[in-house]
Amino acid sequence: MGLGYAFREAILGLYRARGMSLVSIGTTAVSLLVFGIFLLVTLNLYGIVGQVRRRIEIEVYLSDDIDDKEALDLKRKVEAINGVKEVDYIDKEKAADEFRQAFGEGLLEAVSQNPLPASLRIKVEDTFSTSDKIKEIVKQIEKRRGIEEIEYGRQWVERLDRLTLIVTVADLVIGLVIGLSSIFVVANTVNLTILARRESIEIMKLVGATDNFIQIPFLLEGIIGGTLGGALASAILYFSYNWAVVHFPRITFAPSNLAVALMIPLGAILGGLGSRISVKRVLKSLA
Amino acid sequence: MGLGYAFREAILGLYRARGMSLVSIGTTAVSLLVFGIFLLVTLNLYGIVGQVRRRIEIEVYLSDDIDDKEALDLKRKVEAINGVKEVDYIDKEKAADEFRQAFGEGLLEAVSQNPLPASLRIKVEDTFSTSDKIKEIVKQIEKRRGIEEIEYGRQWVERLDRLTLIVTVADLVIGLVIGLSSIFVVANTVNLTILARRESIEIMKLVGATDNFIQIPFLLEGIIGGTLGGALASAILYFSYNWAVVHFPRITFAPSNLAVALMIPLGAILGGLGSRISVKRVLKSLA
Amino acid sequence: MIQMYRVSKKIHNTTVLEDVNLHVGKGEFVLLVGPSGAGKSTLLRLLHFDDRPTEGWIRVGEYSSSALKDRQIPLLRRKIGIIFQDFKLLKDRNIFENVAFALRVTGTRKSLTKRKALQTLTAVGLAHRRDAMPNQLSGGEQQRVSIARALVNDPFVLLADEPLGDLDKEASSNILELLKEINHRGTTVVMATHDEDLAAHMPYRCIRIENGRIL
Amino acid sequence: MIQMYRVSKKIHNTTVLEDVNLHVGKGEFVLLVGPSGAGKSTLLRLLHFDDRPTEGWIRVGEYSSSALKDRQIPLLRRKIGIIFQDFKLLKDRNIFENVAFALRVTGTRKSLTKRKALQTLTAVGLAHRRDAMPNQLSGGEQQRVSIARALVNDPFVLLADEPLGDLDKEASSNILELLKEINHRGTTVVMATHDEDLAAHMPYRCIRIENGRIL
Ligand SMILES: Nc1ncnc2c1ncn2[C@@H]1O[C@H](COP(=O)(O)OP(=O)(O)OP(=O)(O)O)[C@@H](O)[C@H]1O
Ligand SMILES: Nc1ncnc2c1ncn2[C@@H]1O[C@H](COP(=O)(O)OP(=O)(O)OP(=O)(O)O)[C@@H](O)[C@H]1O
Ligand SMILES: [Mg+2]
Ligand SMILES: [Mg+2]
Repeated sequence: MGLGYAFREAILGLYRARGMSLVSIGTTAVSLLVFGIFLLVTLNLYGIVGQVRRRIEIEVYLSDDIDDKEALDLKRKVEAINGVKEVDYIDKEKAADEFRQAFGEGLLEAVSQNPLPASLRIKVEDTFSTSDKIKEIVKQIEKRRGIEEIEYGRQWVERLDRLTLIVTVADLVIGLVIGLSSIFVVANTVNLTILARRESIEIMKLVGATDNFIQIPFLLEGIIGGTLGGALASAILYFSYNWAVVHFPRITFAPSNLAVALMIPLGAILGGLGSRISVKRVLKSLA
Repeated sequence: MGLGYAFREAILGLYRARGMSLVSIGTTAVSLLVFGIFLLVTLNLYGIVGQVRRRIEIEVYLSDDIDDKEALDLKRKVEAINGVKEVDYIDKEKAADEFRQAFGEGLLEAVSQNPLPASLRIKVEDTFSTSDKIKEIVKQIEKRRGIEEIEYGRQWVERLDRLTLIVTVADLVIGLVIGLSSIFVVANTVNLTILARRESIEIMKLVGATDNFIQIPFLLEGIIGGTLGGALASAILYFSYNWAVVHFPRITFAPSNLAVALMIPLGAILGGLGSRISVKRVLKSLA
Repeated sequence: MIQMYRVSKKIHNTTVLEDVNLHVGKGEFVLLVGPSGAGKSTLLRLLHFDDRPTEGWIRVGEYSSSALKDRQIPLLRRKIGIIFQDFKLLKDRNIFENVAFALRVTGTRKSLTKRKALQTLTAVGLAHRRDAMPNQLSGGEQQRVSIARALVNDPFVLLADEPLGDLDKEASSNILELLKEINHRGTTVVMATHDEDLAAHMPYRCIRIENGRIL
Repeated sequence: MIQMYRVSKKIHNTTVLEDVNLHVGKGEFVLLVGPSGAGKSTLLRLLHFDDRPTEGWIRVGEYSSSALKDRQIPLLRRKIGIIFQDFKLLKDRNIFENVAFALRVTGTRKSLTKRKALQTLTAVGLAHRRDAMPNQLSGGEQQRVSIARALVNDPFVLLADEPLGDLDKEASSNILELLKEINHRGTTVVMATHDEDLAAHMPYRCIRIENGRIL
């Protein structure tokens, strides 16, 4: 059997049972759409969680009795700690400037001497932004001389940890279930469209068609239907995501094209597999 | 037509096309399972977000120059502010105790006079735990006399806000999509099982069956199939949630029975509607 | 009982029936003969209101094509028995259920349904196979199930499309006897057949149709 | 060419065929007659290997039931033409495609497929309806499509199950001529029919079957 013939048969097969094909393609599209939306939401969610975490800073307040040279020395040592990404040295003058910007002139001018301590502002690597890892970094800094206080919002980082863990678990659970159910739904839908053509398959066998001769067009039909469903899903995804990017720029920013395009091969694979399994089963039951 | 007959026909209908019935019930179950898992995850997620928020406290440090009576007076006034749930007065002595518990005896004993300020520790109502609302409460307290400093982790509350907003939006989007797709998938699956019996429906019409006579057993069949699918989904949900409760007690605690049981009527409604719409359409196409 | 007046039927530009006039009196037994593709089945389908004529007017008993509403069609069909050329059995039910179905749609009591269905199956010689599914029957057996279903309702008009096509001589004459008996009891019978010999040997009015026209 | 030795067929405890012995030589034309439910179709189905016998041994051409593997069955079927009693047309393809399908499975070239399918449709008088779907044909027309499909492959054995059941006299004799011609060209033909008259008028060996036994 030529591939051309099989391909033509597959297209015709979709057309002949067009009612069912549409239902099946629609279901495939919706299943993949759910999965795709889930993927995009996940990508953005992790992006945002990352952003929030990236803003975690450790503020090391220095005692007034160490001078700039000692402070810069300390800065270099802190920079060498594993997990530290960037260290800014905020001397007393700069600290005062920041304070003025935040709370106005008056307050600070009232006191005779600048009461604000100098500090090192530490940004940590993304992978070190959990409460445990930060504690470790803090422990290494604490041992140094000339440190008045270390602030990083321990409670808050722990809360963030907890929330991140939960969001991750929730996301994985939902993702797994959505993924499995997409596979199941697409395969089942294809299965139903093929069960409905059981009689045709039987007649084909009676007229001397080999199993392969029957299977290949159905397989292609499944692949084409799945591809169409996937394409539909990815078109909807593409437009609605771009709409969301325009209207909710703060929470949608992750690159999406790959995830969107993924739906097409996914549809093809699921449609093909579903059809292959179903036709095999029907053929076996007829043998 | 007696309901008894219709019911018997519906059961027989499921049995006669048992291959398709199983596929259809399975698909319904999986669709509802996804929706149910989503519901449970959402319930727990909001529960946990609420828990995290509930721990948000405003700490109002009082200046050393107000006495206990004035402080308690202030406490009452703060308690009257809209959104404040609970106020604890931590006097200097208690603050010192807490400090000792956290950091040991030594430090505090070194200094001659207790340097720790008294404070009011404020818990806010759940609905007031967003950054904006807290700022409002803080603004009303600030005006009072004898207040040294107010601390509530502004940056962190904002971060939490942002994260909560995003999780909520993500959850709603996914929920909407899952819900719609469940409806679509169940209706489509039922549709396919009925399209496959188009010929039978045609013959029934030819033998003098009214549309209702044909429809009612199919409707019941859809409802029964949907109910079975829903029951399967809720059984799986029930056991896996209880498993999760035992193994992940910290992130699964929300009451689940109602959400779990919900799948059954949902399955019945979707199955019934799907079948009703499909049979109507087939009957119309035959008229 | 049956009247067709200037009836034409076109399907996608093909004229299948043209200007057919027909009158069948109450209690008559009429044979409709004609070669393959003449339009016999189409004519019977019109009388059963499976299809509406493109032109013209049809009356069957009290039902007239000009006045019949869609929702009355089931009522009409319950009173007309039809034996389809291709049997049209419900494949997913056994033959008892297939015959009983025609009674169920009329709301017949359960016990009566059972009795009548079995009686009719006995009349066509298939009572012993009542639990068999259609695909477990031979061609002739399926045809007899289809005949039983058409007769079970005591129709006032019986439309039989090639009802003996798959039957041997003996079975044929049995079924013919059955049809005659039903006709004797007052049922109007219209029987389409391509078997000219059979038609020639029967003492009934013969309507000849060719290329969609009555000769 | 065809041999059955002590063949029995039981289906769920019902004995449909019992101890059938049969020999049909190459190029023979054999009639299989018997009443409804005798087992004619079942016998033909066994020769087509749609079903395996419960007991006994069957040979068709070079294929023997004792040696035939499942994956060889399609090869066998391509060389045996079969006309099913219930036509078994593919409902979702037009009749040209239905006939061409039997050629496509053999891997015949496209141009040849088209020519042969049209030739065969012409032989049964349906070339002008080649684009029609099966449900747009009359009973007799569908039967002729089924006949065309069985003949298009130039089979070495033709199994015809009641091939004239839905045909009028003229069409019947045309088809019979066609079968005879094919037989003349060397094809072995086994034709099941319930029509004793027809069998009596034909100059061929007649195998009588009743209640699953050859008389
Ligand atoms: N749906 C349709 N579309 C197109 N043509 C049709 C359709 N239905 C029937 N015809 C054509 O109308 C003609 C008459 O068909 P009909 O079934 O009435 O013939 P018939 O007299 O019953 O023949 P037979 O004895 O073979 O059953 C045939 O040529 C058939 O092909
Ligand atoms: N799958 C089956 N299960 C049970 N009984 C069967 C099955 N197939 C056939 N039979 C029975 O076997 C007998 C022979 O059937 P077969 O179809 O061979 O008859 P036939 O000679 O072709 O009759 P006809 O002329 O009516 O077509 C019949 O009584 C039939 O009911
Ligand atoms: Mg006809
Ligand atoms: Mg037979």
